[in-house]
Amino acid sequence: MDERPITINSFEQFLTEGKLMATKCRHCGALWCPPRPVCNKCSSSEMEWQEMSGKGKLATFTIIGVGTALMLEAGYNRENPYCAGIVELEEGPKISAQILGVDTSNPENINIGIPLQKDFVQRGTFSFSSGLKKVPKVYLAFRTVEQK
Amino acid sequence: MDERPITINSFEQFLTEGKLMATKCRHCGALWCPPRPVCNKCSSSEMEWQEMSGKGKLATFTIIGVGTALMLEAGYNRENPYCAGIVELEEGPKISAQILGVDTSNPENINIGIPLQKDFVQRGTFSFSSGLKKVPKVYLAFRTVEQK
Amino acid sequence: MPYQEKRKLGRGVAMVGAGMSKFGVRNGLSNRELFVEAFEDMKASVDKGIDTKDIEALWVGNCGTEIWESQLVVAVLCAQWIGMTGKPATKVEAACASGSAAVRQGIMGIASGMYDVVLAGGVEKMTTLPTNDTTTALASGTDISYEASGGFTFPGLYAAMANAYMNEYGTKIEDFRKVGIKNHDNGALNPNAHFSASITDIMGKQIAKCKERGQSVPNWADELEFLDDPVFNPVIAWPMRLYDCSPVTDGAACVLLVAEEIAKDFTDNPIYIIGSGQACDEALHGRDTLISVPAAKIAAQQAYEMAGVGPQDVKMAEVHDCFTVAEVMAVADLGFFRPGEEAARAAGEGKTARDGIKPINTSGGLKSKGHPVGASGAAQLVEIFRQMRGEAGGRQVPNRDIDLALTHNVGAHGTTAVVQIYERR
Amino acid sequence: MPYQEKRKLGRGVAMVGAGMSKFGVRNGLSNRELFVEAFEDMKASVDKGIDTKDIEALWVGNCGTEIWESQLVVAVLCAQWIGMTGKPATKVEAACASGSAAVRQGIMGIASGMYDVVLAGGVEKMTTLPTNDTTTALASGTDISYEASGGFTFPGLYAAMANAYMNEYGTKIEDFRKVGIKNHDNGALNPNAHFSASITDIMGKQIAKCKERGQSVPNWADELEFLDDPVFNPVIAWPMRLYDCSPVTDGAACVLLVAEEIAKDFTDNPIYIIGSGQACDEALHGRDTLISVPAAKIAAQQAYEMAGVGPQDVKMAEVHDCFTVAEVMAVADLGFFRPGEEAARAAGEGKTARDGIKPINTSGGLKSKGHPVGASGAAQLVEIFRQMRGEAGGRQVPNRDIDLALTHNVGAHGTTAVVQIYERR
Ligand SMILES: [Zn+2]
Ligand SMILES: [Zn+2]
Repeated sequence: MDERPITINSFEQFLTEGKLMATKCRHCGALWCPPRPVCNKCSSSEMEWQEMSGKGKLATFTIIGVGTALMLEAGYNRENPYCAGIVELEEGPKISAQILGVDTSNPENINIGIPLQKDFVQRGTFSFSSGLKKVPKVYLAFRTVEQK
Repeated sequence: MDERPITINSFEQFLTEGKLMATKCRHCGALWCPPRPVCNKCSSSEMEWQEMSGKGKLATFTIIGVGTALMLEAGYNRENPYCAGIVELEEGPKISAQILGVDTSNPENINIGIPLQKDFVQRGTFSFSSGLKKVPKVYLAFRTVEQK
Repeated sequence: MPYQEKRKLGRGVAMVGAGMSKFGVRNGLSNRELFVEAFEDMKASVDKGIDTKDIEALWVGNCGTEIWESQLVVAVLCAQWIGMTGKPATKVEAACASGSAAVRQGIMGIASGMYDVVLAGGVEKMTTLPTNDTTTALASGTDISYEASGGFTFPGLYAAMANAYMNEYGTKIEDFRKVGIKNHDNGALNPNAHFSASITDIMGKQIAKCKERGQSVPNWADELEFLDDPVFNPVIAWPMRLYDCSPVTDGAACVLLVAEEIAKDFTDNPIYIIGSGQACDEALHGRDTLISVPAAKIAAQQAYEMAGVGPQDVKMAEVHDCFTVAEVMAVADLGFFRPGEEAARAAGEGKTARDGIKPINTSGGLKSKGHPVGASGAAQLVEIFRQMRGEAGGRQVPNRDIDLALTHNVGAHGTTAVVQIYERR
Repeated sequence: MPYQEKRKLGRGVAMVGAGMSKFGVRNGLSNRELFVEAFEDMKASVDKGIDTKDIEALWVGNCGTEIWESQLVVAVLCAQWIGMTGKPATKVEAACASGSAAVRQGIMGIASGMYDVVLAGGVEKMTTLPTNDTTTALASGTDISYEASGGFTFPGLYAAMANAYMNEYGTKIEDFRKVGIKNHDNGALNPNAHFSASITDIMGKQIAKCKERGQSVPNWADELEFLDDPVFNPVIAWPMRLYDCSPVTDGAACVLLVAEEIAKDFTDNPIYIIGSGQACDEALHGRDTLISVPAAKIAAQQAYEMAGVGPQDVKMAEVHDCFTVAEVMAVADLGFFRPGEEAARAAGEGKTARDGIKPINTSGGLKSKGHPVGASGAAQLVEIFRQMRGEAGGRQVPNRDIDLALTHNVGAHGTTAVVQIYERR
């Protein structure tokens, strides 16, 4: 069991290691992903890290042409829009992320409910703590999977 | 009498024309410099522009080595500090401005009460209204005058 | 929950004045100057007059002067500029619900016994930044670590809700667009609105522009066809297009609140605030539903309970239509219409028109009146004040005594909601 | 002024819990995470326990997450993170007085009858930016159009007041420096302080560093000689040097407020809030005086009147020493000492030491405990709570029953002030 502090910073550090982590309440068992330090169900702050499988399905989505600064820098624009979505993980929690592998020029053909698998996108750099050296910043994403 | 709207924008526009303007309450006669649209003495919003002579004296000051972004861009730093002061105008109101002509390396020799005269400093550009072309931005300053 | 029974005010609160600046792109005016404009308009609305020196405290709702003007302490600057130096002046931020949250602080200030006469309002200067920076500024209303990081913009989150709504209920994008058409029809009658223009007016202007430029003149059959034209109504965040979104607006609004027992000193026709609720919520992904705003339901329930009334008693309402889908969710969350087809079609069927069974956003709403984010909630009260007193001019709700009304103000994408209820006696 | 007679609460308010995060440079922690730390500390302080679900509303004082984290809605994020989703969560901004302004909203929330149990506090994450950007961020607390435009930084404005003070009264810079020495002595005993170190401790560390680096070892006769050394204590804004300024700090603090009649459900030893005042003021150049903070005088008068006590009744106080000169002005504005030499020398003469006649800033003050701007006001209440209950450990005021205490929190350079008075019965 990983003893990293239960912070957003740790969650981002896990992403750079290819791990999608939730926090699990030791008191009532509730799962929180994205992770948080206090259980919103039972108010306990006894939490531990738990890795998610990374499998889920699309709960809702949008196609964005006028994006955030981060996405503009990544080359997205009106002519090259991206998909942002909410993914329901197979373990239950929902999480926001960029959705890869969909045809953003035909949003009508993207279906809520399609299966997705975690993926990661590297953009820019950051350091986990001031003084530490900068590392590539990794963002969570999800990618469509071939349906059998 | 100038009919420009009583705004900070108009005040800045006057500065580019070399004028230090106050607003005068038509109801109670109170003078406001820097200008404001509502009289804080009598609550009237009947105000008119009135030009100040630009003569005054130093009410207090400081010498700043760690300056605002604007002053850093202008070349000021710990080795080349600047003087910011509050000037009491001969018409009564007090106003904040950079103080020129003082020896910033010997603050002990700068005396509260010394006579000052308005001056202007040009830094960067701005436009008075979106769509209008950019003009040099002029900041109010005061300069020491030779004491007879 | 033994400590959550009581939601009654120790003292009644009345609104005796209300005013707003012209909403729009207000070049050359800063936050405090916009607030002065609203304040002067408010003063003129107090039937028996108000001396500024009698106002004891000020709360100003505001989202982001820090971002748009690099300026903190906006409440203090507003206080200085309207002549309230020496009095307490506090900024209140609850994203796009900041304006109503400020009003709520004013209500508590009076109900607590600490003050008798207070001013509460909101202000936002938004047009200082280019579009891209404004998008990023508004995205700071989401959870930047957990929502914006995935690429979600603020319109994007509402678009995701719209998409989920249509997927769940099988409603059409046209249903949302009819909300916009209705609100522009109302805004055309509001001289303070950002767009004092109906969609038909806007179509006319676009045709004139095409003629002027010698371009081919579009031949739209009706408003819906115009709104379906990707050139004139481009996608912002699919399925939402430009005219599904409220504009980026500069503006201010404020109301004068006094203790119930002195209300008649200011006017013979005060409006009493009899219910007030507020709630916060999780990021969108953290909620059980994506097709409703749970915080608004909680806030509404609190307000209804405090007021002792229900949705059926409300004669008109100003609701938070930052995006067209938001009004569709609002009229269901407030209990006016059933979620799904009934709520989605209320605008198209005329039920929420000025002469409908439940007039919604007679001011033009955020969509047409404009959405200076920190001011919008306060501006809702301005419309309520005028409609309840029969002073709404050309957009006055016809043939109805508006003795009970409601405002519904949402912060960000539903992470806050404030609902308040007003009575004329 | 017929409507300004009453400043009495409709209902008594008690503080039954108080907590703070460790103050300092808190790498890797965001605002909401710092707030969780303060919240857990607060929970542990409630003698008979508190169930988070029983807390009805939250107010969070904060200056600039918008600037430091590009994040609005900090109050909502704090609510989510401590488990208060569904409750009203509102950010309150009054510059560096945001923390106490938030507490005031909580007081009104209870006194109004709307709530029985509320949480109020403050949080600031400041160490995300380099020094130059932090200077500019803090300058946004001034009037950017009319003060910062002339080159004034935030320390610069206090330096100008210090200069005017010395010019008026003939006092010396050493008088100010002794305030810093006293507050560091107190902070050395506070494990949550940013600098848990006296000036003597800091001198020792500097000497050790010089030895380590093989540099010549300074030979200061005493603390004043160290503070006069331009290498180790450089000028920030003349006449103020580094150790005249409070540090840039990350931190959070909060208090649990309840209606007086239920206070004993939470503890047998509640602290009652019996006076509260707040006022705003003009930019520095717009005031009649440059050597006092008029808003603090107004706020103090309101608080004293509401509490029915005077300066002589106050057994200890936490005052706003963002800069050493600020404490000198504060002890005069509050009526503890006469303005001029008496106020300036109070620290040097031991009058404001822990065992002096009027202990001031036993926590270490903003100077040594640290100054996370939006949290500082709330952290003052944490110290008051502990001292009044005899729980301040090594820094407990000796041999005195602290049954009446005061907090004094200034926003920006005196454009806001909040003064509050506390009683143990
Ligand atoms: Zn749990
Ligand atoms: Zn006047």
